[in-house]
Amino acid sequence: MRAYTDTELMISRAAQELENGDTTLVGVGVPNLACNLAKRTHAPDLEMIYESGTIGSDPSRLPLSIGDPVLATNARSVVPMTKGFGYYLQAGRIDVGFLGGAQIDRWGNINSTVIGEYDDPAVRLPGSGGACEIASNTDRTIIIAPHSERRFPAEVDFVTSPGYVGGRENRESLGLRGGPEAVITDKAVMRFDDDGEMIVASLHPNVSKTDVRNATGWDVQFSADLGETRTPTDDEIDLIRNDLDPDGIYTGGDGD
Amino acid sequence: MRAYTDTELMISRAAQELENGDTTLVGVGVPNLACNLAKRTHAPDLEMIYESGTIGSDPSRLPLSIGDPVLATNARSVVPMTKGFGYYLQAGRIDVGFLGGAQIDRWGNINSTVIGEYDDPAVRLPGSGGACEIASNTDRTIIIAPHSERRFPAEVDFVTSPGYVGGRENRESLGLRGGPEAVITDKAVMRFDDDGEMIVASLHPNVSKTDVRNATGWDVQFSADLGETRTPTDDEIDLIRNDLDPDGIYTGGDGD
Amino acid sequence: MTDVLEMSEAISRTVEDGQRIYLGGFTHLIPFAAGHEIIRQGYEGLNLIRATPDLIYDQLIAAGCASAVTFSYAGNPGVGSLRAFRRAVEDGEPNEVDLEEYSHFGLVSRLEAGAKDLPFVPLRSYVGSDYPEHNDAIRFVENPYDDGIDEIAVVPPLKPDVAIVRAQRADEDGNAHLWGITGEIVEAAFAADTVVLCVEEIVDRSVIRSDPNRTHIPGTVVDCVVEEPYGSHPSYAQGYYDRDNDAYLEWDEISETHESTQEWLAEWVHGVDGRAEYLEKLGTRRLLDLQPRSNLSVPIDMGDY
Amino acid sequence: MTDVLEMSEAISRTVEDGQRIYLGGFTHLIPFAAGHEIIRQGYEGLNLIRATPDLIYDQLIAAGCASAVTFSYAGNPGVGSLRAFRRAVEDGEPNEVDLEEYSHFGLVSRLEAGAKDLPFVPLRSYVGSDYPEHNDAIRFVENPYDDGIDEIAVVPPLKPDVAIVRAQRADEDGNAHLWGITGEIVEAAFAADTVVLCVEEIVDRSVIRSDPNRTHIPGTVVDCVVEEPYGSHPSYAQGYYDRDNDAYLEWDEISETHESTQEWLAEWVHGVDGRAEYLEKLGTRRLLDLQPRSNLSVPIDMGDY
Repeated sequence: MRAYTDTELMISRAAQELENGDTTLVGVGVPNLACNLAKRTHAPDLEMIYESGTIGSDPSRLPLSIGDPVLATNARSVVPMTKGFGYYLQAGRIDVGFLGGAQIDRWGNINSTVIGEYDDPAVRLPGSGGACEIASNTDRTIIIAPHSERRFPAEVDFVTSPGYVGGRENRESLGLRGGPEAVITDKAVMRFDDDGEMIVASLHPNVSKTDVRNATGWDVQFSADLGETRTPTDDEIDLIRNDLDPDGIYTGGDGD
Repeated sequence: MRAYTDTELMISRAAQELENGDTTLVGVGVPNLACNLAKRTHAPDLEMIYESGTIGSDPSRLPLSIGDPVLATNARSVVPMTKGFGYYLQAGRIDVGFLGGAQIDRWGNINSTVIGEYDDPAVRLPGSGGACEIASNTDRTIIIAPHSERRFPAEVDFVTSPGYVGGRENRESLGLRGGPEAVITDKAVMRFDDDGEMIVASLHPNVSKTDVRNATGWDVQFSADLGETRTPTDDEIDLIRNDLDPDGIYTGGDGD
Repeated sequence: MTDVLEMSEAISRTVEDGQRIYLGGFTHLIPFAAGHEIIRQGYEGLNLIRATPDLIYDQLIAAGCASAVTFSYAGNPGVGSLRAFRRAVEDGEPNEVDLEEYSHFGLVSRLEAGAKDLPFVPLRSYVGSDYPEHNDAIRFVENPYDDGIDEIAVVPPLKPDVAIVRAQRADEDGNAHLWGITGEIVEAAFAADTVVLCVEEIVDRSVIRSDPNRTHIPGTVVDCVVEEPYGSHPSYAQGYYDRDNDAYLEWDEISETHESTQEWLAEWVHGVDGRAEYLEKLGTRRLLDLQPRSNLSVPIDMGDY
Repeated sequence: MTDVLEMSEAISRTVEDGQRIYLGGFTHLIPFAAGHEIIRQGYEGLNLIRATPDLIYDQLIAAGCASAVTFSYAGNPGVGSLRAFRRAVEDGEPNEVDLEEYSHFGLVSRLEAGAKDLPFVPLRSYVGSDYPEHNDAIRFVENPYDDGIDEIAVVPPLKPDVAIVRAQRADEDGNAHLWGITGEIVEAAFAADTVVLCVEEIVDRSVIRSDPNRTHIPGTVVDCVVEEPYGSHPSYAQGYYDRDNDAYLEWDEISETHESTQEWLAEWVHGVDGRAEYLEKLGTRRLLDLQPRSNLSVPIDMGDY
């Protein structure tokens, strides 16, 4: 088995969350690589939609932004934002959304707005973009983030994108669709239990329960059938390095 | 001066209501002829919009319906109905709308829905189409109809398209834009006084006050400066007969 | 997945008695061939929904397929009444039909709410009119902002069971290019549970992908695709054939009585087995008369990145 | 009437200190040339409104033109932070800015409400989030229908004083063809009081009229038209030039301090008198690198009726 980087593991693991035929709202960076990897392996019919309004994109190279011209050329359709957000996302036509965030709490609520007080922030983050809508209207969201106590606090400073809010029932009663399906970090894969609380489903190779506990801001629970995370295959590593990100913009140079 | 038909008089008089630069929502029949006549005479910059979503139509021949292909070819723009009604009409971008109707009352309220009871009609008429929206959202509406007591009752059986409702103040308080500007019949031109009540502004040649009184379902009032209606010029008659309606579909054969 | 089917199979697979059916197209691209197939297959109890019932619903009503009509303008555009529609409403011939009535903007706003999965869409209509009194679906909500408007009319989503819509061209996956008057076609396709797309021609995927901004209906909302040239006659397909205005004028006489209408249906609908035979019967002369001169758009450059 | 103007005159005629300005374009067709002209003319106190402030608002903020920013995603897309934006918000450098914040759908829905003159537009967002707590414009209304949804979020209309938008081509009357990602451009143009349209090229009316379905911005909403090729660089114009992703990556370093940002503005904005000089400075090599191979759409036939 070849050596791989943390990012490559996350890309490959995120790709596994996608089923052939899924419609997915793709973000830049790791989600973009994960979707394109899935499309070239087990999910050739994956429908890739970008919040810029490109529907069924088939990019000949990896875009830097979610609005690069390569996403429009050869797409199935291109629509204005009112339509992408209204007729596609809000209408429930999108199965999977990818989200990142500066803070993620035990219910999968995400903060990408501010660190500190909203009106006097220590760090002003970019804000929602379409994240609030993606979190509210897709069937399942996949959250991707590095694992640290700062990232996974007991409570987020601002709920940009609702997860299970205060639990599965809470989310449902608010009329929100779906909810977080998995959280993929550089240490573990986490899922959500019947109450909607995040629990560790698998640990990455060479990561201990203690490592995860120390990097999580609450007393995180572990699944009864805790396993080891699937690692990237040689083919996947080749695809990522040679085809998807040949310049190593996203996957960096920390592998091999 | 050449002989003209009632319809030709109505077309020519309706055309006079249009100013150069107006944006108008055109209906079929007399309004269509009036708009096209205005565009070829004093209002070359008249912007013609049809409720089918053709914007700035420049038809090479007279359409039968408001959705003929000749309205789309060479148009400024063509938009879906959501946009024609939302971004243009509701947004207040249309100056003038033309309306007809089976019944018109003293406040310019129009019925094009049913004669008799709504749930058990004596005559089932086509209904609103876009008329309710045109009456509600243009700056001024021009109503065109033959003059008879049946057409101009004291009260309409159903308000399809609101005029001044129960008076100018009433319309304004409901948040409706503009209102009826003129009613052009085969006997007279009527306008609306400060209260929003229809009064006779001019009589067509050879029509008496009594003729109009007898053909109106309430005690209609006459303007203090009651005049005679302007009659079509020779040029206008030529344009109508030779260019606009050469087959006499709308202007019939009752003239000359 | 989208299937490419013959019209008869597309209809028999998707339409069921009693459904709410939307045949899309405002004057333009009206799916007459599909409507005739519905008549031939003898469906009953349909709630026929269209902004403009037009001749196609007049024919479906006369054929006894309808138990309800949801509409906003029931006229023969530019000509006058829809006589079969009126006979059903006024005299219950051939059967009574329930009516649900809107203005155009109200009906297309209902489709828009359906397409967007919103509980309602607001519109500046209906105040001062008698519609709300006779249609409980038209309601008012308070404006939570202090900008001079106290309340505004709203309409709820409309999600037809089946929408049958036409476009000029699509690929085998049902990605469709439309141009000319698009009316409410796209909203109907997004709002409906099941979508039958009928086109003048099926083209290569590369044609569709060369101009993605024109793909107003994505194949992902389409259940089956039917290729049937001239399937909109006597309505039209911009750039392919003209509206047969004579046919619209003639309908006023054809439909004068229930009996005369039945005769026409016997000859032109039941008397043919599909659109190809209908066109043969219509004759080449009439088709040629409806042929416009070609008038191509100046292409755009999408760039090959 | 629409006037064809030079950029400097278009800006001086339409923009005033203290106005609410919308520079349209989601990643695509961002009006950088117009933004630079606003900086050169030294405007102050602007409320800069854009879904994605992007580099152009980072530059305007650094130049001291802004007193407020209304936005939904203040990042350098695919790269990271907008550093000048953050300096203003976190440290008040070069001045404090007020923020008004939405998600993308909330902000474009506000433009849509403005374009349609609706008192509000409903959207299925914001429940369960902290936005309503910090933005009083986001409110909730009760659903008057009994369909399981009790209430829904609404946003009020946004009507910028001036919208500056770009398109690939337009005629002298300002009728514009857009393709590729159209984002929120059309809504911004319809919502604003005054509209400046900047295009890659002014074309003959017959080009526009050959494809009216592509005329997303009609000349009737446009106050003036500016022809300025490459006016979107480092953003892009689909089919004309690529997004200059290197420039977006480089901005992360250029903008690292207020001083380094000022140096860049001195050289690339104040140091040139307009877009032509900017392009000369950029050099042909870079422009050639951004040139896509051409990739024309298959035309449609509108028919000559």
